[in-house]
Amino acid sequence: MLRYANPTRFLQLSSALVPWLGAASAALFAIGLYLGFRVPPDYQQGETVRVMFIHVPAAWTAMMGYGLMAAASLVGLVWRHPLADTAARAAAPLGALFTALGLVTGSLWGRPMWGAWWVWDGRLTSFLLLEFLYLGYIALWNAIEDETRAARVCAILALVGAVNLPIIEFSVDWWTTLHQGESILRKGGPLISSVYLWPLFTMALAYTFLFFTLWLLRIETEILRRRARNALLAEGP
Amino acid sequence: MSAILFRDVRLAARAGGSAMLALAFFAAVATLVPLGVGADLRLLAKIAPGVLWVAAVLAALLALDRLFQADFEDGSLDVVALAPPSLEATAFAKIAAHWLTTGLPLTLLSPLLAVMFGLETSGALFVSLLIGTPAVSAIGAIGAGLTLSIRRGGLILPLIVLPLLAPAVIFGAGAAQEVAGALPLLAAFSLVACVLSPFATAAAVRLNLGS
Amino acid sequence: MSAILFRDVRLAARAGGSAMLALAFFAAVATLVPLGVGADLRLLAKIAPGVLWVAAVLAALLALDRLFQADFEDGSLDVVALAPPSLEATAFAKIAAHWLTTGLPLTLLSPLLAVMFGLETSGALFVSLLIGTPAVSAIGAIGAGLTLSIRRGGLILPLIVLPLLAPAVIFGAGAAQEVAGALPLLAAFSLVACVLSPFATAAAVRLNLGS
Amino acid sequence: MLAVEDVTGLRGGRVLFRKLSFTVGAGAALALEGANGTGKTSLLRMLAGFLAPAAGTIRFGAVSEPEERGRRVGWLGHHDAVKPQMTVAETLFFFARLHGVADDIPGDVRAALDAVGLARLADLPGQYLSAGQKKRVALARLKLTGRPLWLMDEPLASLDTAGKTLASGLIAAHCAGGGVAVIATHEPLGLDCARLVLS
Amino acid sequence: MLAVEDVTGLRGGRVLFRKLSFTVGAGAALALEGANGTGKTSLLRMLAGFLAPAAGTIRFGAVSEPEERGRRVGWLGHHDAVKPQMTVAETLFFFARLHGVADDIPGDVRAALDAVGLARLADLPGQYLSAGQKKRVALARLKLTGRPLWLMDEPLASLDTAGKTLASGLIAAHCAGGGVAVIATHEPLGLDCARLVLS
Ligand code: HEM
Ligand SMILES: Nc1ncnc2c1ncn2[C@@H]1O[C@H](COP(=O)(O)OP(=O)(O)OP(=O)(O)O)[C@@H](O)[C@H]1O
Ligand SMILES: Nc1ncnc2c1ncn2[C@@H]1O[C@H](COP(=O)(O)OP(=O)(O)OP(=O)(O)O)[C@@H](O)[C@H]1O
Ligand SMILES: [Mg+2]
Ligand SMILES: [Mg+2]
Repeated sequence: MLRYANPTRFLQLSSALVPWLGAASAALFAIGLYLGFRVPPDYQQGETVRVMFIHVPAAWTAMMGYGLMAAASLVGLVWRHPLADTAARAAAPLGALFTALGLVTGSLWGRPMWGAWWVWDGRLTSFLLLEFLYLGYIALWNAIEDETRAARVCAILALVGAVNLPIIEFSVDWWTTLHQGESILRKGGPLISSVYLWPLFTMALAYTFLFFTLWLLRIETEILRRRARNALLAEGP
Repeated sequence: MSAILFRDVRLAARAGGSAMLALAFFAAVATLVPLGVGADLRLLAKIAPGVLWVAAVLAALLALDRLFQADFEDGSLDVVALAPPSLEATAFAKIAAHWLTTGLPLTLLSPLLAVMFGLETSGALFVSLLIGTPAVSAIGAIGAGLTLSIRRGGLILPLIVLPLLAPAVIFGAGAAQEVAGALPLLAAFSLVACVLSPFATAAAVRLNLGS
Repeated sequence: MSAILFRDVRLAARAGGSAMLALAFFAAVATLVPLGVGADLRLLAKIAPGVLWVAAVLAALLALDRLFQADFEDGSLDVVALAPPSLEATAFAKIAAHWLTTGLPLTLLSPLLAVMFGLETSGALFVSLLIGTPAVSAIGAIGAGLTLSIRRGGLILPLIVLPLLAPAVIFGAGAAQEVAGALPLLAAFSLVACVLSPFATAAAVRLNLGS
Repeated sequence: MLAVEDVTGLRGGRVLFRKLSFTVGAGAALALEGANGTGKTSLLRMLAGFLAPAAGTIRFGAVSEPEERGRRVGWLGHHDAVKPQMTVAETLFFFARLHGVADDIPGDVRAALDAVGLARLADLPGQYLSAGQKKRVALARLKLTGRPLWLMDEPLASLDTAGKTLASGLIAAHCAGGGVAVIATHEPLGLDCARLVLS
Repeated sequence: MLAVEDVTGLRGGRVLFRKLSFTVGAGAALALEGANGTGKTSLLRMLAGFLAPAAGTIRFGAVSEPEERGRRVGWLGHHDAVKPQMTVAETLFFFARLHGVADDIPGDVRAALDAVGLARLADLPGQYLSAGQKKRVALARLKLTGRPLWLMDEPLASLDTAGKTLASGLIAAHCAGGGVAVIATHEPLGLDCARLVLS
């Protein structure tokens, strides 16, 4: 693992991986979407059940993104490794994007299901707060020009925010909840029919691969950008 | 004068600038309210116009305290005051830049928040914010000018400005709820504020430069 | 360490300091909301705990952004960081001073505002503020430490801090409405925040001094 | 020509100087000296029109009205008017536009940067500049905005030896072009000019 | 004794100085010189422990751990650490208490104020002080807090002639008492000390 913490090695590895990951993601999306349109409409939800295949993986990926960002931040803070800093920074906009996607698709789904675009239910609200955490992280990073300092400062924020995440989830437990409870990843097996489960898992895998593809790409660009800047500064004043 | 307008908008739009942040603050405050008040959508819809107006005023206020102070502290204001545009013109440019980077984005975001608060129609809220937020920037600028040389201006500012803004909130929230007569009053208030403020602001800044 | 506590409390209590102003801001926001929402006393009583909690958080936030920044800009922070008390102790003293000059006065003022909002009993609100506002100061201090070196930190700070304060608002407003279980949760959250914050804050300040 | 007549300066109820009179002719510079706290900065702010003297008149050419007088002033204060978030070039460009400097602004900015030896830092944000580099930006601004009356508060502080020579050269060139300069300083300016010592 | 070994300084990815080594013995002062932007301020911040050097070690006496080293540093930076709302006496009193200066704090504060010639201004709020007066307050603080290693960034800037003499005298007295001083400066210090020129 540490071998690849060297930026040059990382660039080699990542440029070898990215095409495969990207292709796999595209293929999985094709399969997942095909399966998603093939499944019969739900007896309660009708055709709108298909939103699930876009919405649920987006929400999962968004939360996974925060976990990865916090983990990278921890590594950057403790072992002072610039690559981890870069990785954390690169994850934030992606996380914000997937969170936004989850919010939008959920909202589109909510209109037919609940009769309202938005309700102040526990899960929705804590997901919205996750979006704010991402945005605060990005804003803070952009506001500090010195990159190493920005990385450390933002790492502290990411970790403090990570502590807050379970609290947010938990604190809204006693709120009236309209949103679906744990119905898939629960003890004792999923509650939904396996007809829907397969497309869902395919899509989840597709989203995850997409996330990693974009993540690696962003890290690559960031490394190259930094190199170009340093070259500029080295000849500079 | 347009040089100041462009510079201020540019500084605000830049990373870490106020435009994006005022938006985020507006949204965050709006989110805290349901957390505190509870999830009852009917109740929320009832208080939404008022709460959103108050949140908009606070968000605009928060971006205000550096309106002149940053320039004052790094010495730019001295140089700007000696430049060809009169201080009145400078004040007007700064008010316009502040509105373009706070009031306008907040207004544009409001329909989304209106939906989240369960408001049926957001048109009235949108119009009331569009017409009313310039008054917030204009009156806020007077406060920013007055508190210029005070380090803790950030706190005195709201104190000076909030009472002056009470009419904007009353008429604004009224207009958002389509109370008859509120909209014309709001427009009149906003117009008067925008016309008079550059003069008051310039006078306040001039006073503070003599220190 | 007590030197810092005393100095900060003194600066805040002085004319133009944050203590009086946070109070005034709290009162002003609490006044604006009825102006915006309308005079229906039953409605107001319903939303009072939530709105007052949100107002208290915002008032405390407002005083936060200069917690370290003023000392940073005039060079005091460099000297304080080199003084015998560890940065953790300094952070703790500053959090305590902030609470004594904002959270505590707000709490003491709350029964009055409760009456104005038509609340029957203000005891629960009072207790919830007393127990919950230290968390606001503590978590806010982390944000203030993180945004220390940013000139336009005034707006980034709330964006960072508000999501972290969501639990305080939820439990706090819950406790004020005597929801079962909310008060212990609030107390636990507050305790954890107060214990952990000095370390995170000191780490953030230390980082920012390297510039 | 700058003419100061019977000017009295008050600060917080305390008299700093009483009935001060002097003139500085076109093409001349005046070094303002005196111990700390004798009122050099205060006097400069009066000349610029920021502060009103308690008594007396100040005229520059035919103009005595403070606001009007200010329009002829090039100001270099204790603070350098360098924005942390703007690059050096942006800062100068902004001031050039604001002052209505004609024609070829980018060219003028480049020339001014060359003149103070900052050409290579044009794209660095202000917050990364060292103390002396900021002062150089302020000097470039002064040159760029082309005002006839330069008021300078300790222009040599935090400049290195080359920088001090450069600043003196700029002032000399300004005066040679018919400009007037009043310079509060604690260091020898390296100029052949009149001195006024406050006490 | 301050010992710097093979220290490399980076700012924003650019090397300011590479493998710098020097020692300053007890009772000695070192004048840090060099053109604007060569890294004097940055080096001082490394010595104080605010900034980590990219490579190399810094020791003061037996201490190399940055935090611990900082506890021995008396700091006088570009900014004077004078609070606008606190009076001069309050400012010094606060720093004395914070540094755990023993015994008779009011007496010590008075003595320090006398030493920098500010006795008359003890009750003036910081915001009314002139640039040189603020610098004198900072000098008084330095004397008052009695740290063995003084790190000073352009201590003579904006001081009048008497003030410069006074500052040199304070530094000389500090060194005579066995203290160490490193002083970034663009002006002659009027001290008999070693010089290090960055470039
Ligand atoms: C804006 C509105 C919505 C938001 C922000 C939202 C957010 C989320 C989040 C964060 C998750 C992941 C939860 C987890 O795994 O811990 C999730 C999962 C899910 N959502 Fe939504 N959602 C919204 C609307 C809806 C609607 C309208 C429905 C359907 C009626 C729905 C059905 C589901 C289902 C079935 C899951 C999977 C549950 C599981 O984890 O087992 N969501 N949503
Ligand atoms: N409001 C006030 N109340 C009392 N004294 C004041 C007030 N404002 C300024 N002063 C005093 O006015 C004097 C003039 O200050 P000024 O900044 O003009 O001095 P200066 O000659 O520029 O000094 P330096 O060489 O240190 O820059 C100082 O002694 C200062 O203490
Ligand atoms: N984040 C950064 N990115 C690029 N360059 C930087 C950054 N921070 C500082 N610098 C540069 O580092 C150099 C060192 O600055 P420093 O303040 O140490 O200089 P100095 O020797 O104290 O100069 P002066 O005599 O003008 O005070 C400057 O040239 C500055 O432009
Ligand atoms: Mg002066
Ligand atoms: Mg320096």
